[in-house]
Amino acid sequence: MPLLTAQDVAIERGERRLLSGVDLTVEAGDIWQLVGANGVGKTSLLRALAGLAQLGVSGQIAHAQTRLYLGHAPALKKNLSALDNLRCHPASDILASDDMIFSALASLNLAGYEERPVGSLSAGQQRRVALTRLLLSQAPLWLLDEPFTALDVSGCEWLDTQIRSHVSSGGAVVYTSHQPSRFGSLQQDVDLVRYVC
Amino acid sequence: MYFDSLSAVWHMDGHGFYVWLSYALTFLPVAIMLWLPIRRQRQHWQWIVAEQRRANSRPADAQSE
Amino acid sequence: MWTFIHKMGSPPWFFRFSGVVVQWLLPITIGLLLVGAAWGLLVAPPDFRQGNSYRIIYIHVPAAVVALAGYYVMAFAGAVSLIWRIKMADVTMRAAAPVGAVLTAVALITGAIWGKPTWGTWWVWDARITSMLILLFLYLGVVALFEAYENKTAAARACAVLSLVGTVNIPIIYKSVDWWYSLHQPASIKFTGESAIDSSMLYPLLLMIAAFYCLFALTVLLNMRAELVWNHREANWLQQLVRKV
Amino acid sequence: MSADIPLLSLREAFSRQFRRHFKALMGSPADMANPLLFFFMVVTLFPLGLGPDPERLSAMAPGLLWVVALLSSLMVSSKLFGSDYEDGSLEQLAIAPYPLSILVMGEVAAHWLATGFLLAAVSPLFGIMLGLPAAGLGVLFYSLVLGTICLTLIGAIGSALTVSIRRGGLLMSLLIIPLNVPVLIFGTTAVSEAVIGGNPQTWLTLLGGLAMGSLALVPLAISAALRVSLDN
Repeated sequence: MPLLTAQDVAIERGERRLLSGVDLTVEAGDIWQLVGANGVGKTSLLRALAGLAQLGVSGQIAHAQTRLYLGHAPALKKNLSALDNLRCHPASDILASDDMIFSALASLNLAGYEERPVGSLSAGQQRRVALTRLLLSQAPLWLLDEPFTALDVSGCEWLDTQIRSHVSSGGAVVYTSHQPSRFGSLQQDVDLVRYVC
Repeated sequence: MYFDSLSAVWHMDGHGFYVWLSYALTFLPVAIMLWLPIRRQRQHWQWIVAEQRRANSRPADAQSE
Repeated sequence: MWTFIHKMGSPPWFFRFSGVVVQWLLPITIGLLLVGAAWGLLVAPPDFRQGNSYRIIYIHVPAAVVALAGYYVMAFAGAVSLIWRIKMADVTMRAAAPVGAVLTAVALITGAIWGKPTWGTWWVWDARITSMLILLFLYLGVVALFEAYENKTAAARACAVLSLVGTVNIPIIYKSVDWWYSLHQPASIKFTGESAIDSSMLYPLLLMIAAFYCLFALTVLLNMRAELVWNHREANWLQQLVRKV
Repeated sequence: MSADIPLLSLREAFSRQFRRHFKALMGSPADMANPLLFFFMVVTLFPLGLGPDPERLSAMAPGLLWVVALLSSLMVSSKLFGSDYEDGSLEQLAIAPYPLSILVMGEVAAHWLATGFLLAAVSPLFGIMLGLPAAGLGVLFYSLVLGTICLTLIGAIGSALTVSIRRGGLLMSLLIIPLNVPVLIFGTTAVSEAVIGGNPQTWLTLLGGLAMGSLALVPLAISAALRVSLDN
């Protein structure tokens, strides 16, 4: 059973039609990259696929019940610590013990920052706290919006490894990026130019 | 007809001002409320007509030149 | 029935259908309004207590009745839009809100003018007037919310949610304001109920209520048609229709 | 990985949301103190505006206290979902595998405890300042406990509807104030009845009924409104 299917999806914003006729089937083990110039509607399509945007979206979208979405905004409360933020994440789907959270944060070089308010961390560190969610979820389907921006080289490598291991253990990833393909033959591209109206 | 004369209608035993004022303040907005959408629709209609005329005349101009 | 509702959801069909309706409704409405107003102003006898000032009832009560009913029409359209996602319901809701607001304002203004000869003051915090004032705020809220949203599809859905919340709340508001007023009612300004109204006064009132219902339907239809022409200015069916005329 | 993953129980998801929001509120005491301070200052303004005559003040006290409580509740609930919208928490709420209406209630409950309930708890103090007779103080507290439940829930609808709009604050008061009229009437009447030795139970019961009804219906409206705001 595919983790995500989209049939003949069209997206309009206000009175303007952005995309139409998008077909996509995401199976376990797939990596899909949404490719296209700025403003073409990558984020809109990703939000529609995630089930976040509903207005102006027509066509059929079916997806796994649990899915992990990371957008531009980190979904972190500034005056809570990283630990509290991850303990009580709004979309958390597992009972993560504090040990799990500590080791997840440590793997992103955030050891020692667990108890500090997130607002006092740098932008790059906040971004990494948000990415820690990847280790603390059981969602088979990941939808990542520009996950590689604002990450240093080691962060990008970490994310690379996570995506590869997630896919090899039966998950699937859909992400947007305007960087060229990172996963070579592992990944498939959806070039949105084909669907622009 | 209840009233005897036009001036009685106008005066209404001292209540004429209130009665006529409230009828005026009702029918004025009602008339405006009816007229505005009619005008708006007519305006947009004329824009579409003008646009079609322009679209039709353009190829003809090109040929005559 | 279902096919009719389905057809109502299709803009070209609705545009043609409403065109025919408007053609008939416009003269009927104006006729009813003029006959009703003339009857109420000139023919009906004066009230034995209030004299001629009671003739304001022939616009005040119809405006108030239809304004309240209009809110329910708007909320019903909102519910249809939320459940079945029919765009025409959005257009109906958007068209009904300002009409309802104007009728509520008319009811308030005529009520205030009526108050001057009856109670000796322009404004009295009487239960009915207070409820009308709150209804006006509810209408203005819907209109303002619609204007505030940039994405007009989202605006229509937000207004649908708001008007449904308002619909649930309106009976509670009316009831609570009634109780509030009966607790604080000053004995000097008791309003004679229209339960004892004579039939010679009642018939023109019923006629005017019918006239205001027609007026509401007519203005909503006119607003919807204007909106449709604008929304579908690039659609094929409208282009062809314009070409034909 | 299989399609049916053991999720958290609904209660656990709710309480996580509650804890998250409650801790965030506790982390910014200024936000919690502001409505109380507002209440305090407006209560100070009344004697200055109306004159210090104790009889006159105590006659008006039930209405004054309730109106100020309504306004300060309006002030805080206008920002209920603001930070969630900006920092992306709202997206995460909407995508979570639980009903949005229940998750949101966790947040609203925390908000009520930290603002509405606190306001009710402090209100007898302000009642004494305005010369509210002792018989009214207890009822003022009870009526505000029940009343702030309604005010917070209705305020949450307003916040959810206007969260995606720039400068939504003023608009929010236009949307919310008319809906709060019954709460104000029931609350004020309950306190006045207690002061004159009448029967406040009826009005407290009505307030309780209103609170129960809101608890049942409002979550649906909030979640619908939040989804619309995410789409704007």
